[in-house]
Amino acid sequence: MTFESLNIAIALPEVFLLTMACLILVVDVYLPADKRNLTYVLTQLSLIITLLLIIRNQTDTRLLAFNDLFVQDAMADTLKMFIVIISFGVFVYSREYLQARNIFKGEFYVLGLFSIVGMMLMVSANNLLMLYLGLELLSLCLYALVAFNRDNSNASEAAMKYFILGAIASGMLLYGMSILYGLSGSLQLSEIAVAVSQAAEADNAQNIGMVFGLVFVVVALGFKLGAVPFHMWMPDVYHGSPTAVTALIGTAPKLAGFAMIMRLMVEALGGLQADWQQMIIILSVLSLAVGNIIAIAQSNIKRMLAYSTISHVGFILLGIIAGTSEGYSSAMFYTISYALMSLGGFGVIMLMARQGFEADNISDLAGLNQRSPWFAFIMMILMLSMAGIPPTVGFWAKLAVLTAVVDVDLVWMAIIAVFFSIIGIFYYLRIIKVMYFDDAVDTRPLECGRDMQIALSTNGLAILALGFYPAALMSLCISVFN
Amino acid sequence: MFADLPLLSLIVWLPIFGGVAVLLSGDKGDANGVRVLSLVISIATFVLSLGLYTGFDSSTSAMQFVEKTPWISSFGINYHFGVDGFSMPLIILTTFTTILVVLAGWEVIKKKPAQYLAAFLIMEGLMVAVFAALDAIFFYVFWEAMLVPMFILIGVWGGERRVYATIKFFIYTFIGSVFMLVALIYMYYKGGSFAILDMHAMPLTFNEQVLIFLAFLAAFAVKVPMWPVHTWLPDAHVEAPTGGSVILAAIMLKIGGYGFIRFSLPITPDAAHSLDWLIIFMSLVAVVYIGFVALVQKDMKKLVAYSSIAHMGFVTLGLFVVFQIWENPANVSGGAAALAVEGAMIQMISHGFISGAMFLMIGVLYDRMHTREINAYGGVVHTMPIFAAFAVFFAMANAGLPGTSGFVGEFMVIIASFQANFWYAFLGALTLILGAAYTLWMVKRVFYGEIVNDGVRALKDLNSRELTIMSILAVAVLALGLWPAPVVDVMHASVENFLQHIAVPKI
Amino acid sequence: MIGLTSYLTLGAILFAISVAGIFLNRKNIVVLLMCIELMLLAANINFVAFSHYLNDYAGQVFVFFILTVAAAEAAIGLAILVTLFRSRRSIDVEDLDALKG
Amino acid sequence: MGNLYLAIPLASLFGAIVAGFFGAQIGRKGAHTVTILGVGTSFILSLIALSHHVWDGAPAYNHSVYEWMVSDGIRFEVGFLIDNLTVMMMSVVTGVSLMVHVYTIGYMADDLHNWPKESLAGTNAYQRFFSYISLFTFSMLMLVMSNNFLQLFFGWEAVGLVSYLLIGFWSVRPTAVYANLKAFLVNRVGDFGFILGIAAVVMYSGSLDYYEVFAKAGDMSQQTMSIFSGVEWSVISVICILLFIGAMGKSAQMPLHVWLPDSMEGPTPISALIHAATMVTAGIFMVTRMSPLFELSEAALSFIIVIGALTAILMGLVGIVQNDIKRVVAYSTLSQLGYMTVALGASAYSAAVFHLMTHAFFKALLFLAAGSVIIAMHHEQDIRKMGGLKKYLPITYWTSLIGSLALIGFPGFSGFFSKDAIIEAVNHSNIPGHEFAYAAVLFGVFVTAFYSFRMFFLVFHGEERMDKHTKDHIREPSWVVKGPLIALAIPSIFIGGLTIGYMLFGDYFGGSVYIAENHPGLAEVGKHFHGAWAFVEHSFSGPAIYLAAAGVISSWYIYMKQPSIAESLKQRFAVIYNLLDHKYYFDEFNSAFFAGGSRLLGGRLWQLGDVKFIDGLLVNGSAKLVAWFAGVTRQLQTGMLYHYAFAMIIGVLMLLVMGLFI
Amino acid sequence: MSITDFLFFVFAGTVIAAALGVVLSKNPVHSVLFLIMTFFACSAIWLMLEAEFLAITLVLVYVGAVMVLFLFVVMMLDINAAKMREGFVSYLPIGILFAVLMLAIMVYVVGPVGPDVMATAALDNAVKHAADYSNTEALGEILYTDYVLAFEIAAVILLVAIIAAISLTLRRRPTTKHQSPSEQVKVKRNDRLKIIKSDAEVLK
Repeated sequence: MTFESLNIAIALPEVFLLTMACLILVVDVYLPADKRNLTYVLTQLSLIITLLLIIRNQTDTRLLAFNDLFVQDAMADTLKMFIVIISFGVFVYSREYLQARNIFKGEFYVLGLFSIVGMMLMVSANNLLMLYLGLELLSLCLYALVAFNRDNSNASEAAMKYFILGAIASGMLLYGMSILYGLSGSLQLSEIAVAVSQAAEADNAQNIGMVFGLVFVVVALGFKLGAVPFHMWMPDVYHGSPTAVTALIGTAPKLAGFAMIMRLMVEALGGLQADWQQMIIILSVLSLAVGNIIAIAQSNIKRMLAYSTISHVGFILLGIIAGTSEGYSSAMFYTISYALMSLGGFGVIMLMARQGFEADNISDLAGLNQRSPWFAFIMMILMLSMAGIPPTVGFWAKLAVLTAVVDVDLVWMAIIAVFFSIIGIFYYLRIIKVMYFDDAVDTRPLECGRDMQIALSTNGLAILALGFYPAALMSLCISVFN
Repeated sequence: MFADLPLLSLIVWLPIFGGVAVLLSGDKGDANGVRVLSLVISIATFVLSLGLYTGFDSSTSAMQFVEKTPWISSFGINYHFGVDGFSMPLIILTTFTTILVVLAGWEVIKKKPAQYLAAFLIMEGLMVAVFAALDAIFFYVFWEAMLVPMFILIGVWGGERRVYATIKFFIYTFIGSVFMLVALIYMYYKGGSFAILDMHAMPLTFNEQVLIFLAFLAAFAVKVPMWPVHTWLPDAHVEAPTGGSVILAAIMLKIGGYGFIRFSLPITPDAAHSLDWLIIFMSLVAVVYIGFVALVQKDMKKLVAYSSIAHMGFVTLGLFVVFQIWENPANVSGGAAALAVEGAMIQMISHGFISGAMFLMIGVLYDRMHTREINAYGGVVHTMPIFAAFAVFFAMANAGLPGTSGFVGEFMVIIASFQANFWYAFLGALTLILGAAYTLWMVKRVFYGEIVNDGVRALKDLNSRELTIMSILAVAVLALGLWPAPVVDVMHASVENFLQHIAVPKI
Repeated sequence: MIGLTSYLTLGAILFAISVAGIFLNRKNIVVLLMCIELMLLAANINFVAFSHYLNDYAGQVFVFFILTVAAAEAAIGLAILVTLFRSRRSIDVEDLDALKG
Repeated sequence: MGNLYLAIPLASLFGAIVAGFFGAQIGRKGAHTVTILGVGTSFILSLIALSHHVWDGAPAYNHSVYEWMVSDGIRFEVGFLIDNLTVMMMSVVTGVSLMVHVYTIGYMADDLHNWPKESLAGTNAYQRFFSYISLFTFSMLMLVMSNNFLQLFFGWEAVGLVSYLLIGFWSVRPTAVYANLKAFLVNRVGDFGFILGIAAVVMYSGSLDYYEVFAKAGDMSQQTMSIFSGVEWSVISVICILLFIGAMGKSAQMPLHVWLPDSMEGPTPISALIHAATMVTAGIFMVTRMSPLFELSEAALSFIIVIGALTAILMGLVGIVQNDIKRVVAYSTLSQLGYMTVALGASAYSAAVFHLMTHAFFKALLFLAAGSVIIAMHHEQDIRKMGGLKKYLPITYWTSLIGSLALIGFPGFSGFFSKDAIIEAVNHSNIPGHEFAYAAVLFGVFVTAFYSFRMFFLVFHGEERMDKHTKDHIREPSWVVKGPLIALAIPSIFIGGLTIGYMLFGDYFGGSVYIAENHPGLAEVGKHFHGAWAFVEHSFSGPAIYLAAAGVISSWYIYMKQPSIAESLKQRFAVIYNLLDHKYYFDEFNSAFFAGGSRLLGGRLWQLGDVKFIDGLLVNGSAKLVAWFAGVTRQLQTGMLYHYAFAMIIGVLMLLVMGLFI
Repeated sequence: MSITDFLFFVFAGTVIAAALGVVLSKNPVHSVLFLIMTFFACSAIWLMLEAEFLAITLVLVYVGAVMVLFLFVVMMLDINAAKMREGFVSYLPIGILFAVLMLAIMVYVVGPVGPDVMATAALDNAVKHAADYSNTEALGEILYTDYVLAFEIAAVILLVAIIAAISLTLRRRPTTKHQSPSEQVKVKRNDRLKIIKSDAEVLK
């Protein structure tokens, strides 16, 4: 083999970002505390350049690199783009939040960048090993970030829970992977796919083994996305983490999780569709039910968003269940729009937060319309979008996945989904209610930097704009799977 | 002059963008400027919508002023507007009512007037779009979207229990509509198109039809609202600000009735046929049961809200009685099915005027006395004679006095439903008694008698703005009552076509 | 006769023990971390066994990386444990209940 | 002639609009001038129309004015059908209305006293009153001139509206606003039947136009319909009975009569115009107009005659115990309407209309006279506080006497002809129930005479029972009051004798009224008719005239000669007295059962149905259930790591079992 | 039973017994030691599978580094061992039930009794290597070529672990005193010294 055969150029964005992360790590060490802004700027700059690189690198075909460990295709490009964009948003929103808490440190950015690299690797993985490593890179960064505010005991608790459960999940994933490896004799996804479909055709004992492996893989994926009953970490972690980290956990990694599903379940284990369909139906229904119902009882907005995420995961899984390219594209559309929505949601929470005040109770949003009509409006758009009310992108996302499941004759699934979304509407409305109808306790106007204002406004308006013209994003998602 | 303009788009987007402009101009500056701007926008929209009437070809049932551009091509969803004899009058009703609502909130709304007015303007555009949309998802988008401004309106500018009321309103409506969404998706799956007219033509088995019909029923029955899913309405009305109540009663309820015409009946004629007893039963219960309930209300708005439910019962009765009219062997010439449908339409338009007027009236009193309790009033006629004259007039219209618009629709529907079954007409006609009883009893208690307290003694009669609003509405009520032909004529062709369509079984 | 299935059974038993250990352990987080190590070991046994019987090195490579990651994981896990202990003065599993509901 | 006909109602409407909308600007004088001009124009034009049709013998005019709407091939129009019946009604309506307009100038002159000082509504009340009565004239004209059911119904309800407004005119009086609501609602009960009747007409004839409907009457009489399953009813009977229910409301037939006595809360001119002369006769007119339908239904006619007879006799009896001067007249009106209805039932439509006409004059006269008394007595209406007014109010006295004589059917007076014709017609009728009706109307003659003269004697004769202050101020009202009295007294005497030959037994209604051959009632009477004078002579051979005389004499004896008898009778027949005093407990029953029952039912439906069941149990209940469930399920999230892990393991097991064994 | 079979059973038995010891022992220090024992036994089994490099790595890295870290932490945190097993027994039955159920299913699938999932006969591609066969070399060859990306990522993961561990545990105690030479060098005279003019005063 030669160096050229590695095709490093294909992985240029990842390589660049990794380099920058290391560079920033070094730069940060030598920066005095009052110059830390440079770290932030450098981070954002790297992300922008990475985004440009991704766009420049875009391809319609399937390109392999690093001896087939790494794959670049349309799905990878799209997901990476949004991962970078959303992470960019997270960093913008979190700057003032971190500064107010004295945790505006380089580690946050470095670990953040590494986690982004991890996500990008997951998206581009073409091999069980790469999937695992990408996942671990992501997870380890996130574990550390959750505990990152060391003086906060809730954060430590959340980190511990996240870590233990995450480790169990990756243990399961490994066990499943080992079985799959054993039965197919390869770690390459494409070769596994061949073995799986042979086994499925033969319908012999090996097929049972494949399903056995599949179960563990599904568990890990369910954990990563937060599907019931593997969701237990989410509320606690969302709640306990610093909001900046919650935003990081709650947004872009869902895209990576989606990619993982696509790589593992569809590309590698597509032959077992009939089996995983059943399993995911269960997970999806449970997620819809548990997420929506328990969210009602929450008074902490981050917890509520966690449960809401769980219910959204139920919707995303609906698209996967369909098992058609429409289904996958709708699930991808849903995931991307969900990530954008929850990004904005966490943005507003961070906007409200001040020094020594987390603003993570729903009641803390009271009277937001009096304090800042514009951001109240943005938050309303976000909540409506999560509730799936047009003209926001959330509606189209729901429409897309529902169409996908109805298309495969699972009308009852669609009915269950809408039934639980009815229950779900209540807690989104409660946020709007609190913002618009209740009187503010703290009537000081909200202050935040220009960057945050612009980013948050753009975020909210994007939700609205995509609601008016979802075709822009939707056709992108569809083209990925054609 | 209007021929080559995308008229419907203009009517939809002018108020929406206007509303956004009003919203952005904010509450910091001059409130009067915001009001004038809103008024100008609403009048301009109304003038534009008149272009629909003048340019309307009433000889055809085809969609007119059609605008169609692909919107979301992956789902075959189009930006697809068009009107026929059903939707055109309702659109004009919408634009008309919005002017009044803008006027009605003029100096009354002191809390964030820009947001208030913007909500109405945006809602206007959305409601027009609902009536004009010819693509099911396009329809659904606006159908749901219009809940939001109303939700905010009730919640922010509403009364004491506004939060309960507005959440109830929202969730009620939402519950209904999501099932409709599933039905629409299912039909898309079957037929591959979201165009409403394609759905009309789509073959469906009986079982499919029944399920789809029930899903639509969930959406539209809540909206109309039909008994027993009506309880959101009194709460929403009571708590809503005057303008909100007006829009709610005058337009939003009509969207439910319109939905039956546009979706339920043509798409699932056989299910509608076999389940018409259910709708008729619910309608008649609405008329009778709600009539009695309205009688004992202590809150004026609640009373009018219940009366709205009863009146809307005629709409659904008229729409669903057609099958039995056809089937009744006694009708030698086939019976007056078109009369029933046109009656339902007229009833909707008329109810728009009358209920709007009733709520505005209550608003006039509320603005002065800050109570809607009937008991708090008495002898208002002595201090507000002009207002009382309007009140009695609108009350009479609400009670269905001939010569007012309230009579026309009820009359048509009663006559038509007699052809289906004597008892339908019998129970329906009970509204003559009940409607008069609850409305006039309220009038008696509020307006007549001696002046009961100093609050009433200090009342000032209508100011010129209120007088203008009332006069406009009175003229409208009277005009429609004395000469409904112009309105009925525009819908003939559409009604004929509609009836021919639903008469043909799909199975 | 010892064959592939024997190794896999060993892996399975180890896996089951680690799982049982995780949810039976009500007290000490350190033991939880150790159980996780056991679980990874179970997977490793599988990989190595498969690698041997498939005569394919990929499995062993995978194990190599798993060991690496597990080491990193252990480091981070213990670091979190230390911060937790500092803020709570306890590493009892039952004390990890501030976040719930 | 079309424009002329159109001008007749519009002239009145014009007056109403001007006085109503610009009352404040044009002032009192302007208001009454413009409305009197308007109604006067209507009256004159009506007379022209009358002469055109009656003397020139013009054919019936049947044209539409404009098309209200067309739906489903059914034409809804506004149009006029002008024939002899119509022109007579138009003339009577406009004529009486004109009188009332003029009279009102005097009656309402000091109306401001009736309003609280601060009432703004009182300031223009005078103008408004004129506007209302002109509007009433318009509505009534629209009703009688209609050539179709739609417009009929329009007029029908419009007169109801004006009646509502006028009964409640003194809106400060609780009794008045109670009465007007009651009047409207009871009328609505009638309209309820009426609209169903119209619906039935449309269903079986496909038209609303009178002539077209009449043309199909034969077909309809052949058809049956089933209202209760298994029972087939003749369509025509159903239609006629339903329409008659409308008439019962408007013409105050039992049991829908309850509103009329209460309507006396309105100003007296109204009582004269609306609740005596014109509006209440709308039902009679309507049935007459529909004679081609009613004639085909024996059942309906029988129903009508029984209802009419009951009303005639029972309401007359109540009149005996009333003490309010206007109520006495009101019950008399009820009783007379009963007579007319009986005539309708006996197929003596022309007799009914004839009585309608004569009654319009003499009852308007009586009301206006009563009004005159009331003005003189400073709005005292209790006859027990009157007496001996003869010397103070001579004109009123004499005109009242004329009215009363006409009412009781004193030979030669107009009422005599019409009432005798009815009695005779009933006698000759062959409708089931006519025997009862005949007995009722005969006895009714006695009762009528009795109560009429009871009132007459108590008011004008005997001792003066009013208080000193009132007595000092009694004087006859101005000429605007006296003028109409005299103007109405003249036709009250003469119109009957003058027109009986032509109207009743001539061919006056030939084109308007259809009488089936098997309903010979009036025709039988006609056979013995040889002119008015002969009719008077002939009456002496019948019982009616003696009964009337007996009535007058006994009332004179009881109330003038031996007032104690009245008291002792009251004691002895306490049960009957109470029954009559409470008007057979109709009001009590209605307010307890219908009004109270509705409120009770409404309250129950609301509280139990809406609030408790739908809202409480279903809506809030499910919300609470979800919230409760949410609260319970959130307990699953215990915060304990081992539970979380356990949940994962359960998930793994579940998926394993599912994937491997299912 | 061949000697290898016997050895397998010995080591496998040790693995299982030690693993149970990890889970069941009351003292965390004992647990750590049992874990070390597990690793040792496992390493032996891997040797039987000819994965020499991994076997030695397991001992060196795991036992040598990771387990020591574990021990270190356990000691440092000074956990009260007496309290450790409270409540353990009451959950035991259900815990064991699920564990056994899971084990049964797993063994049914992968073990020798159930369906022949692994198609054992066909799968046995194991080759006996010659004595000069170097497992390390073979692994190394593909590790730095085929899996170079993974290798790099593993490096990054270790870097992350370092960063995380440092940032989470490194404490600058406010009580500890540091010298900052740069500060000392940068110091200006005016920062330290203030010359005050004062009137002359005569001491009495």
